[in-house]
Amino acid sequence: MVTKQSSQRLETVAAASPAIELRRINKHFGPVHANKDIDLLVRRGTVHGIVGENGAGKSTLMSILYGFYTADSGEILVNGTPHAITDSRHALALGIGMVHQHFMLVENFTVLENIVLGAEDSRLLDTSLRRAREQLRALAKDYGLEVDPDAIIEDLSVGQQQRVEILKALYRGAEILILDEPTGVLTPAEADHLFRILRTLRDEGKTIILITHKLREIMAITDEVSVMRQGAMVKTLETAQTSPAEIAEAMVGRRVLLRVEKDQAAPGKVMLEVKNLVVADDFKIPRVKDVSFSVRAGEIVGLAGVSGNGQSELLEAITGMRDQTSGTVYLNGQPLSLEGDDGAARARAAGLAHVPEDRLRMGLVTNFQAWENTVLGYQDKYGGGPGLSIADAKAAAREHIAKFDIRPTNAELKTANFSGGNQQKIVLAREMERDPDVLVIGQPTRGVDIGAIEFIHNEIIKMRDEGKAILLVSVELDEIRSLSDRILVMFDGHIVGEADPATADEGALGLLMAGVTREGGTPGPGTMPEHVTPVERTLTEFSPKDNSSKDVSP
Amino acid sequence: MSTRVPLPLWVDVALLPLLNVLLAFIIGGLIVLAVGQNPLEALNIMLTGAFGSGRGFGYTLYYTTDFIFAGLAVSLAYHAGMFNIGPEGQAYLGGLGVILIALPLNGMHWALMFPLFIIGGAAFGALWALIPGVLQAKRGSHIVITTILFNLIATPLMNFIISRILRPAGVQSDESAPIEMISRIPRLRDFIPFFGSAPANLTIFVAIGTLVGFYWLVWRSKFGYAMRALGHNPTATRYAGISISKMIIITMVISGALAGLVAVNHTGGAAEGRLILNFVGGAGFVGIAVAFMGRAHPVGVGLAAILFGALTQGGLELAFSMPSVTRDMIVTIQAMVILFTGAMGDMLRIPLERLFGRFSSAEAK
Amino acid sequence: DPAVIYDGGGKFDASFNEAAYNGATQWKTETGGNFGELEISSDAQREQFLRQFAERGYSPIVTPGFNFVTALQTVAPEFPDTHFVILDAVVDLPNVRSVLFKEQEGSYLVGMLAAMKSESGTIGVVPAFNLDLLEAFACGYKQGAVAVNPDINVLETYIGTGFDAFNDRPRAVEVAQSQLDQGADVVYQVAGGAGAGVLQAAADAGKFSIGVDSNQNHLYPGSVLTSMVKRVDVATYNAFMDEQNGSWSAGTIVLGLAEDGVDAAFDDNNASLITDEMKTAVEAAKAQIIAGELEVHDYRTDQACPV
Amino acid sequence: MQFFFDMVLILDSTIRLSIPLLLACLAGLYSERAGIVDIGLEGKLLGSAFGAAAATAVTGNPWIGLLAGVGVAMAFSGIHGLASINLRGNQTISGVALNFLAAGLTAFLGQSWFGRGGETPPLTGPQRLSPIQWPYAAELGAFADNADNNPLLRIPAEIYSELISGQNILTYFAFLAVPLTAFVLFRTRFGLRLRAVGENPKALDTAGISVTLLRYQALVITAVLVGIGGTYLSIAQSAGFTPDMSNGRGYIALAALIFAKWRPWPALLVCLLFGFLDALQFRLQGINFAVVGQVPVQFIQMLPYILTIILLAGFIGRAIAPKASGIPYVKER
Ligand SMILES: Nc1ncnc2c1ncn2[C@@H]1O[C@H](COP(=O)(O)OP(=O)(O)OP(=O)(O)O)[C@@H](O)[C@H]1O
Ligand SMILES: Nc1ncnc2c1ncn2[C@@H]1O[C@H](COP(=O)(O)OP(=O)(O)OP(=O)(O)O)[C@@H](O)[C@H]1O
Ligand SMILES: [Mg+2]
Ligand SMILES: [Mg+2]
Repeated sequence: MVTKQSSQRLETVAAASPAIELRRINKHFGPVHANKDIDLLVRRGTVHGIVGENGAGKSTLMSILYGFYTADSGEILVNGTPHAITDSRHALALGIGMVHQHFMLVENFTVLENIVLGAEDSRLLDTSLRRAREQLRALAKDYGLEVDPDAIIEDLSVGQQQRVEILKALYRGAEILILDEPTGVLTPAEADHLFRILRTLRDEGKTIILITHKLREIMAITDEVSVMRQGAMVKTLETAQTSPAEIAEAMVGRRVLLRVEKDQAAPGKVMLEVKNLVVADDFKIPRVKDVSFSVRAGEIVGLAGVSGNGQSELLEAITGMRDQTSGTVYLNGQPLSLEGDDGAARARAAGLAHVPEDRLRMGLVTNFQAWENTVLGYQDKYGGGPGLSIADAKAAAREHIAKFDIRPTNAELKTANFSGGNQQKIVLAREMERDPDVLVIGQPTRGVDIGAIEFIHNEIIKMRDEGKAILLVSVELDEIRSLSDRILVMFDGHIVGEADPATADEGALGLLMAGVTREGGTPGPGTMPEHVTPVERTLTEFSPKDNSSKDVSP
Repeated sequence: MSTRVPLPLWVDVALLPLLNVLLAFIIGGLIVLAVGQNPLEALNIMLTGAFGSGRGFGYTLYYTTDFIFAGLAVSLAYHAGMFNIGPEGQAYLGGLGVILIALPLNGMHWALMFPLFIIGGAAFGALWALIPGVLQAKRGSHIVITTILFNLIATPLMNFIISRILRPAGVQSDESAPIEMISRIPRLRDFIPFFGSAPANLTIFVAIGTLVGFYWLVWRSKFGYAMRALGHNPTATRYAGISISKMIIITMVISGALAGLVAVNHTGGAAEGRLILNFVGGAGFVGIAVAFMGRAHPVGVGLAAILFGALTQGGLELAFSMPSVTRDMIVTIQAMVILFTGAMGDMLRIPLERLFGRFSSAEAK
Repeated sequence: DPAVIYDGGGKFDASFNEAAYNGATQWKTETGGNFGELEISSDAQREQFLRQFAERGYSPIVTPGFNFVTALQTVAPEFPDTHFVILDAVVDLPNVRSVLFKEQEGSYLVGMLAAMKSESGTIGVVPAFNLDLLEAFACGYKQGAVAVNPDINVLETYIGTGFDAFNDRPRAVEVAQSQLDQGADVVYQVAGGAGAGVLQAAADAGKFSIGVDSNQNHLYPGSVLTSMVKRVDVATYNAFMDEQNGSWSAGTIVLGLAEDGVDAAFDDNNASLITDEMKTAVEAAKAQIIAGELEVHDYRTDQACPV
Repeated sequence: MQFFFDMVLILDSTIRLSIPLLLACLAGLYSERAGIVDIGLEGKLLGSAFGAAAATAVTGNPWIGLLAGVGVAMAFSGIHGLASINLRGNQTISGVALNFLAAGLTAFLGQSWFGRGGETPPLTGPQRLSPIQWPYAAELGAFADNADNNPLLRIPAEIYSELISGQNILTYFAFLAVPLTAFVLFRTRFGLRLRAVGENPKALDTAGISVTLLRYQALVITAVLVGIGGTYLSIAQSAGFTPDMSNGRGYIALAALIFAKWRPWPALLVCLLFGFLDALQFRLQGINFAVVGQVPVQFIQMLPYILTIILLAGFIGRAIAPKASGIPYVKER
């Protein structure tokens, strides 16, 4: 389906001169051959996508281009001239900027401080900051990259943190912008906004390299897409002339089902019930405000909402990770006592399993070997007395590795050395294989490649069909819609509505998530600043921490 | 471009540390040379002093015992993510625990006393670590400060207790009444005459047992699992349903108990057999070095403790035989050992990796 | 050969270890003989070193410091043919000579001098830490001062809490300073190596100080009023000499004023500070003490000071 | 009135007691803010105390002594840097090694150079860094001492003559170092990068700035400050070096640093507090208290530490260290 517009675009793309050319790049990490003879050509003024399974070598390749790693061999041409990029300073000087997969921000610094860091134009900070503040205002206006310059990074949502990363690159005058999985942690709305920004940048003649696992995004924004597999470059395709299925097959080496297939749910009795729950965050600000709902056996209830509206706190309270202010959680009809810092143990004992939203911070001890993480939370079940039965634990780990196709298959490998997708599978396997009554699951497929997503989704459905009650939280609206039997929408700490995934369309859900209830009332404090542009408005709509979510017109 | 090759295991665990110790001794040898003495002779004196005679070896073991306990105390807390700088004070208080049990029961056979000494020393050492533990768990007071302060409090406190309460009338030195010989932990020489007059006593076996127990506790028990999880990632620890505050307190208590066992070796041992002012004499601080050099692993701690025990004993022999080599030089040599085997352990790794890289790539071709 | 084992403070503690060293060195220069020496760095080493020397045939072995009592009680019986000397304590064994000093007597004299020199009516004493031996000095000092001036105010401030205090000279300066701030104009240091800081503080403030153990009058002439000398050197020298002459004897020797074991030091450095009147008073008291007419209480006997 | 005058003297003592702590504490602040844990402050204090006293004893010039003191601290920092920055060794153990090294080497060199058992010869007169008298200090002091004068005028006169005037030049420097540090840390480019490298060195590396260089720069400042602290101990506060004279001040400075949560102004407050409690303790020894009578001196001596713990547990709360401190920065190449 080549439209007129896109055919025009095709011509411009084909005519553009190369901004970046990589030739026969090789990189080893010890025995791992992460990049094998990679050739890549990125044309100026285009958006170039890179896709590949977890661990295919995408981040490595980009880190080489950015001077963070040094290639073992190979050549880098920037604007046609070969350069030996030895460090990031060099790359920056060549106009290459990078937004890393794991943000490179100093968390207790302000936005402004992060942006000037390393690019200060004066020895005195105040002077640098003043100039940066002006430039930032200009950048924000040009690209709709609104973010409070004096906010502390820790207090920002991931979406806003990402904006800071992009601003950082633009502030340094980047002409070539590398984004490594920028949307992995973004809500669809935030992602849409990001793409609008990227298009603006591209139209200005900047070159963008985009790594992502989401084919929808590849199709939506890229001009060309390169596929990597197991360290090698498989092929480069013109986006307009390919399909998600083709890309997926090139990536994984087999056909991938891009849709979830499931039967009608057969809900049983109420397994998880939450009554009048109030939860405050670390700063004692209430985040969950008098929430009540229930989940039945054999159904998946999706909790949708823009991140920052209390879903995380709700999840953490139910699972004993965070103290609740008031309210009660019932499991299988019994009230669950969650107070103290070992509440999670009682929740588990009562039959609740928990896949946390943030696997690195919460669900895994990355310094542990894989098998040790296999028993995390269930350590008391391995071995009778005070001793831990290592043989049992390893056996369980090997079972999980086989069943969930975790790679590498070595149960004694340090968890940090698994790719994110495989780390996620370690957590999933641990929680799902426990045969719990209730499964609370947050962001099940964050940063995971499409092959793994397919598998994970199928596993979740299988558990539902076995009669488990499942509460699902995800920022991926697609994921919520395709997996859930019922969708609850959270806004500003309240559940503001319920929707049927079969009937609810994306627009209506989006409105609910933005706090627009059917009665037309719009809960939530804050007023919209006067100078908002349409772009900024979309932004603020979906960023609750901006504290300005009023007056949203459809 | 040459790639780095992981070293074979034997190089990693044996050759590299050996080379590092060698390097430390070479620098130490230069110091000896600087005062006009023969470094090889000095080395010979140290080695024979530490290992060459039953008596010397007995002393080495005696010091080793102290360092094992203190080193394990630091190591245990380290696994839970805490830096216990307080073994010195905890060991000192341990002495009080031992003597408080010993004096009322004075005269009882040592075989019955020995376990009681262990309980007493461990309990009081634990007590002295309990408070910092509770303050960390409940109030967030940084364990490094509190354990430093508790060392500083232990000195005047014990000074008061020993000189004003425990010291019997008519005794001039600041020490408690002696424990009767029958009640003291016998020396090794009572069983094996080979050890001559050395003060090493049966406590060394407790130390060895503790090493094994430590391994089990940290890597084979549920408690150790929880402790290590806490050391790496407190959030994940809570996720695992483990009470962080409880873990902090219990870990500190065990850590303090380990430090308290130093007192069993001294106060309960046949050689001292009483509570003496300042008996710990810095062993707690050496424990920090031992723990980190031993990478908080019992095998490492055991080896590091022997190394330090031998350095202490061999160094004394050296000071004896070479009057121009003073005890300060021995401290300097110890510093070199800590530096090269501990902090700069990787200095020789890179050249070694190159070397092995060349070999293996040559083989490949 | 004879030998010395130095205690905690180390060989050059400017105090009794150093005095022992001086006595041994004097013997060495005079006789041309050799002696062995070692410094301990932990308690276990006392016994260890005693054995090392004894096993190698050293005799007599001098151990300065009461801390050696226990070690000596263990080791001495094992080597009946070796002679041992312990300073500052009694070990009742046939091959041990115990040498005690009446520190309280010497301190009494310097206490008198301090009280006579003081214009403010406040004087001070700075022990390293709360240790009986050091209290004996302080207590003798107080008795002497009170004898001269019953209304005198004697401040006593410890530098620290343990043996480390013997090294902490900066703190010694501050402790002395705090006494000077409180009006003291003569301060007596009983703190080995750290004590030099007390002398320094007094000199800086233009006030007076009193040295200890060896004659420290030369350190700040015009400021160091006198020193309470304790002849550890003589005790060491005598022990070495007796052995050489074959006149060695066991038993307890107590060295007080009468035996020249302790005294207040008068020399050119402090001549200008001491009036004839002061000197006469001190000489008189000394004579009384020697004659047994005046008894200076020893803190160590009952852990209490009468004044 | 008398109470007030006593207080001024106690504060004067407080200042002198806290200066070495403050300098060591600020020194530690730079290094730990840059992500390098420095338990070797104790050894650096001791080493530079020796360097300063030895050089002064030889040359007779305290300024050369100051240079030497800083030089020794520099050398120690160099070792620390080599071990923990280049070789990615364990920072704690490198610090412990420095403490051993200082304890051994100072006594050893002192003995072989000066033959006084590790002590340096006593320094006199111009060989020491002496207090600086401000204009009219003596006159105002005399005015304050005269009880006939107006008490309201005597108070400022006393403060001027006792507290403000008559301090050591290094004391003034130490106090100046606090605002300076606050300025450098929070108002300059260097400070921004320094704080960043202690929190997230990767952020700095990807911004094209050398983590290694920055950390060495921090260690150099650390060396200067702690070197001056050691110099203060041996040639300003006392008149010569004695082995082990630092006597745990490095550890206390470390505690103060954590107490102050790695911030310069609180560091000043905490060090002054430690100094004050100590100075007060000297005065309280041997005093008869109204209710309890004479308290054993050991308990008076514990008081500062117990009060510190109470303050810490009662009011200070959790101290969060710079995130990257203690972790060697490893970049795969
Ligand atoms: N720092 C490292 N040390 C050792 N090996 C590494 C390192 N970084 C990457 N690798 C290896 O290189 C391979 C490629 O990693 P890379 O991060 O480039 O994957 P990726 O394609 O970005 O994966 P993902 O989709 O998970 O981000 C990995 O499989 C891993 O084995
Ligand atoms: N120190 C290391 N040693 C070996 N391999 C490593 C190391 N660090 C990272 N890797 C490898 O790098 C690859 C990607 O790492 P990265 O941190 O980018 O994962 P991630 O982004 O969390 O993965 P994902 O994109 O799947 O969520 C993984 O294959 C992992 O195995
Ligand atoms: Mg990646
Ligand atoms: Mg990744």
